[in-house]
Amino acid sequence: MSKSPLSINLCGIEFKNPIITASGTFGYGIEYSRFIDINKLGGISVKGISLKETSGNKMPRIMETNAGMLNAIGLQNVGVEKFIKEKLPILKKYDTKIIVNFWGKSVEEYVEVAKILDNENVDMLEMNISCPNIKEGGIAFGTDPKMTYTVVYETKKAIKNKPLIVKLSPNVTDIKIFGKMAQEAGADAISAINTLLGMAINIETKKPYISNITGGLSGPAIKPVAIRMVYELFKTVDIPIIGIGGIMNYKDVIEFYLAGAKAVQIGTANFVNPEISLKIIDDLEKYMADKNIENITDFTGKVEI
Amino acid sequence: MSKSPLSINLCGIEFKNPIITASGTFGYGIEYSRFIDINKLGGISVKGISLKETSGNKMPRIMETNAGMLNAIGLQNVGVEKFIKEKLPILKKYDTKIIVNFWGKSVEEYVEVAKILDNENVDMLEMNISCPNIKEGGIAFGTDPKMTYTVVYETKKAIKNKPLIVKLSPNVTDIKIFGKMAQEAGADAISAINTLLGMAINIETKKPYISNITGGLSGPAIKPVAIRMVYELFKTVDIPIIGIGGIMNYKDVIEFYLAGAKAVQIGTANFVNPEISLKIIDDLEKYMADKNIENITDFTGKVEI
Amino acid sequence: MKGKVVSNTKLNDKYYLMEIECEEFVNKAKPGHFMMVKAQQYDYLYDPLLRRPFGVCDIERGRFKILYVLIGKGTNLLSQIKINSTIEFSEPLGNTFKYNGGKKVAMVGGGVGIAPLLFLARYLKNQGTEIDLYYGGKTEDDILMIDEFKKYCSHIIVTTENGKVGQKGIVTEPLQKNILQYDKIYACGPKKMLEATTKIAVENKIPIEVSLDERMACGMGACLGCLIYLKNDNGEIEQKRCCVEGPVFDGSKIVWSNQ
Amino acid sequence: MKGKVVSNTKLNDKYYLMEIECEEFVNKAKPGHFMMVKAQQYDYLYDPLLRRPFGVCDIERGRFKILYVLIGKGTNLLSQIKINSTIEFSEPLGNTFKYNGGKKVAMVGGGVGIAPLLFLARYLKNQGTEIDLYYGGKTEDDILMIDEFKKYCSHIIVTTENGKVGQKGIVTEPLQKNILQYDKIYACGPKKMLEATTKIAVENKIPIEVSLDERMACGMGACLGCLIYLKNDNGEIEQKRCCVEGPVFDGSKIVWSNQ
Ligand SMILES: Cc1cc2nc3c(=O)[nH]c(=O)nc-3n(C[C@H](O)[C@H](O)[C@H](O)COP(=O)(O)OP(=O)(O)OC[C@H]3O[C@@H](n4cnc5c(N)ncnc54)[C@H](O)[C@@H]3O)c2cc1C
Ligand SMILES: Cc1cc2nc3c(=O)[nH]c(=O)nc-3n(C[C@H](O)[C@H](O)[C@H](O)COP(=O)(O)OP(=O)(O)OC[C@H]3O[C@@H](n4cnc5c(N)ncnc54)[C@H](O)[C@@H]3O)c2cc1C
Ligand SMILES: Cc1cc2nc3c(=O)[nH]c(=O)nc-3n(C[C@H](O)[C@H](O)[C@H](O)COP(=O)(O)O)c2cc1C
Ligand SMILES: Cc1cc2nc3c(=O)[nH]c(=O)nc-3n(C[C@H](O)[C@H](O)[C@H](O)COP(=O)(O)O)c2cc1C
Ligand code: FES
Ligand code: FES
Repeated sequence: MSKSPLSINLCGIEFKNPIITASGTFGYGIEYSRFIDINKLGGISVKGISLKETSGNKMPRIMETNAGMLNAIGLQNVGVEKFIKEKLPILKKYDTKIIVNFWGKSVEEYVEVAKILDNENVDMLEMNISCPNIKEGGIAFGTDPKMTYTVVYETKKAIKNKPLIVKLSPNVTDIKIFGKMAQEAGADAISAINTLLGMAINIETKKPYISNITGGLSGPAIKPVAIRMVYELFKTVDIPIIGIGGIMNYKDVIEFYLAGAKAVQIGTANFVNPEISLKIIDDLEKYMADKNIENITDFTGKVEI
Repeated sequence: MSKSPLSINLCGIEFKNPIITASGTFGYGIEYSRFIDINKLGGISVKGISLKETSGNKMPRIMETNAGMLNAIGLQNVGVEKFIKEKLPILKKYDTKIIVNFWGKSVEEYVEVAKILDNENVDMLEMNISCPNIKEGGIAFGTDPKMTYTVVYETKKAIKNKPLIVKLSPNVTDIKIFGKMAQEAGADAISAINTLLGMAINIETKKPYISNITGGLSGPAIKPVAIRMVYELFKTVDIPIIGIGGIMNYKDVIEFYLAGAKAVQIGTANFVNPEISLKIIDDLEKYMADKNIENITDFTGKVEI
Repeated sequence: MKGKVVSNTKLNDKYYLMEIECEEFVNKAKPGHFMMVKAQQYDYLYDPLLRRPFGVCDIERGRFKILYVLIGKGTNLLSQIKINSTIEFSEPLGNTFKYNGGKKVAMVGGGVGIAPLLFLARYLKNQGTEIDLYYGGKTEDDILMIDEFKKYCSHIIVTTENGKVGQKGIVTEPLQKNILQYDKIYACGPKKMLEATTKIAVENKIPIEVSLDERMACGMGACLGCLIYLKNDNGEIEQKRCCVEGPVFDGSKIVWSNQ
Repeated sequence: MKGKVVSNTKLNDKYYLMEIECEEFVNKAKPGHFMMVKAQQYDYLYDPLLRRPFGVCDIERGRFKILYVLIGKGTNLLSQIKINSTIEFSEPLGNTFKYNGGKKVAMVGGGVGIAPLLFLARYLKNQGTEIDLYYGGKTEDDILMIDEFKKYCSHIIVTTENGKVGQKGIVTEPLQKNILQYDKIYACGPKKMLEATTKIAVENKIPIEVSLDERMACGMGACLGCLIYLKNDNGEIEQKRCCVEGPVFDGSKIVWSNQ
């Protein structure tokens, strides 16, 4: 058994382990390099990139809630050009897979960003159709099945080289429909979930804690919703699912696998402890060895009903 | 100023305070009478009643999650007849408002239960179109705008005496649509939110912690989602909104008021501390006095954007 | 209710014994009762959220004891509580073991299920009942408080699966042999053990009461989260709340397949 | 990083001073640095979830100090931490105050904003700089560690809004009078005070550095939750991360209306 129990193949890309840092919680990867050994990570999904540099929402943008947090960063990013010129070269020095999370305000913008990235030295593209924190685009694409189909279809058609992950919004009545749409439109994988739309009000100032009024809820609080959605998606689609939402430790990872995940992303947990993703990898290795499991994907979808 | 700052009028019914225990978390009121003084409560929303006695889902039915819990009780109840004969007479001895939460598997069942209760000595009816834990009815009515309209319309038409509260599901893409439908169909008030659909898996047994597979997520974890939805509803409807979701203390109550609530319900918190609703009432009284507020409804919808 | 933690002793890697001072609680507690304990010590923190149910292990001089085994968040947090802290808990909840005047009874305990039997033993001994204790564990770590039980029990038969203390095997084996000596059986422990014990009792027409565990949210009958299925005299299955109609049930009525 | 809590002293109803032993941290810390502290002591509990930012108040003999004021969950939980506990925190983060060789400087602190100035004072004094401290508070409770500052400062001018200690009023009033004596101003405190102090400094063409607070999730530049708006030399507004490019900024560049 020379292959590591944690190594996975996601849409043809070999990951040394299934632990990917979630978009928006790990910057461009570079920010954490002073604190942890990036080379140990399975992959990094970078902060959502758009065609043009975007300054995001007004401050304040974050607030802690019970076992979770709200954010309304508003997809601030350096734009695809600067990303390729300034961030990617540094990122590529690390031995980890690079997933570029991206978004647009129109189908055309999604297509254009994807086309540019398709020819760059990155491993996968992750289409964010689910950000609750921008007015145009974002979540609108992710909460209307037809728009989901169109934007995924057009983007997939436009790219040749990279597998396309579609990141779904949990703020929908029936996530299964969106999973199906994404698959039919050509998505190579699904990642789920993005944040739940939430709000918190400061009773002293009477103002929302987040200037954008509402923000995206993440962290352990939302894990049950995420597990349910990954489970529903696994029963619906054939393409691989990347589980996201409130993962804090290796047990949570296994829970996502049982629900149907083939890989996972760690988000808010990185803020709580920058070393958490590495710890999860170590703990999973031990768990696989203890339980004598050949590969972690043996758990995928193996919840017993 | 002889009127208490906490007294409210909800659809013509005078509540001595706006603290109502939420359906399913306070039994038929009687269960807690050994432990706390029921007479101090503004109101009690009883466990969801249906036409016939219902035995609910298989065990296990509950599990704790991070700052929340999942439940899939499956609306177990004694049926409307037994409720009226056995439970209501005891309940009516207390000086508190009785809200009867009810549900059906078809429009006809909703109508029939409502008609029966309309002639009983209860104060308000609360229609649960949002329970995620039963196969037929329940959430199906609450996640399809047309069905929401129909079931509310038919029920409202059939009753003459009691105000009708419609309890909305948070498991929808756009809660505003459902608020509008309920209002147009004749609802006198809205209560929001019911539980979020969630799931948790035991990684040792590989089985879901809840035999029903999925369950409803409640508790502090969901408060930001609830606040957001109450805020959205307040901007959309003119009828009063009863805020529910993760309230643990008087500050949470004020937060719901600022978002748009005219009354609130306390759910999971009753499990954490059976005296919590009384403590919240005391604390609110102090807060009103300290801040010299004439009536708590002065806060309704007063979030400053 | 509130009480002062007088001791919180690590017995071994799995078990702790906590002693809490609270006159009011002690005055109300009867063998079989449990209480809901707030593991989270700060009212402003919500993880863990719910209270945790524990049986009354014993009472003595204004204090009650909880014997607990480390499982997850709640019990781990309890194990961190410092002596002299104040802790919150409900009053004694649920029903109690019944004493029907039998002359000689067997108590069957498995693992942490031994907890409520100590209080029961003290009580039965006071009534002049003779008690034999059958006490099973996986390993020697599961065998606790033998000295306490010695005060009340005529015979103590210990079994462990690894055979390190007592007889090697499971506790129903010696019970089976002696069963006809007893007027009544009281049991608490893992479900499999309780089912097997009940089978022996029923086969020999000996009354049996068992104390059951279920996940609980409220502990006071409101949430309907803790059901136990009983077969009534007409053969119909009835739902009972473990927290109100239990935790002690007539073993012969329990529908084991549903538990 | 981890360290041992050597003391955690209640100074008054609002303020606590915690001393933590950690050679590694102390060796890296410079005046202006902050660190993210894990208030929740159990890895398996998620409320409070995020770490909390605090300035390095002082370092001495392998220990560093945090002066903190009780606000909410995190700080209340910190205040409960027992001596000799191990506590987790990040390494020293952010940028530092700059020392430009001035002969005489003013430090302006408000409330808990005094915290990072103590470390700075120690450092500047070592460089041979003369320091005047302007220290404002709402009440006498906000005036702390005067004895410590006395070691490094030539003059200490205290103001409180209620006038119970020092002069009655706000700290910018005495500063305004003496402003021309100083080569540089360092300030930390409530935003209104910082804005007013900056105005005085800029009007008198005196360089000013201020340390700012923003809510932080990561503290290491990844979440973009902690932005500060600066006006650059071309008059364009730039976004800077308080946790990486800050917390110390050239006061004259801060766009106060956006903070
Ligand atoms: C009537 C009654 C009496 C009990 N008496 C004792 C006793 O004397 N000593 C003792 O050690 N244990 C006893 N238990 C079991 C004890 O309640 C659980 O071990 C404890 O709740 C585990 O909590 P945790 O947070 O450590 O575990 P977690 O697994 O983190 O708990 C998660 C959730 O599951 C519930 N849960 C987990 N295990 C059990 C269980 N076995 N029974 C019921 N709920 C569970 C918890 O209450 C909580 O809601 C009793 C249970 C009941 C119902
Ligand atoms: C660089 C920096 C240095 C600081 N140095 C100190 C110091 O030396 N002493 C001190 O007492 N305080 C300091 N603060 C403020 C301190 O971080 C907050 O008081 C603390 O986070 C409050 O946490 P809480 O859980 O008690 O409050 P809660 O209100 O419960 O916190 C809720 C959330 O809001 C955030 N928050 C609340 N108040 C503030 C604030 N003023 N600034 C930033 N985030 C806040 C919390 O971090 C948390 O995420 C500093 C802040 C920053 C950014
Ligand atoms: C501060 C912050 C910024 C985020 N930015 C993005 C983003 O740019 N693109 C995206 O697809 N998701 C973004 N997310 C969502 C996360 O990638 C993840 O889906 C979500 O936080 C749930 O996972 P968690 O609970 O582990 O954090 C962001 C989340 C946070 C907390
Ligand atoms: C155990 C349990 C049972 C419930 N049963 C019902 C019910 O019968 N009818 C209903 O409308 N809501 C029911 N609910 C939902 C609550 O009334 C409430 O809407 C929800 O729990 C959110 O509030 P909370 O976070 O304060 O608990 C139930 C909730 C719980 C936890
Ligand atoms: S625990 Fe709630 S009814 Fe038994
Ligand atoms: S706190 Fe995350 S970028 Fe500054």
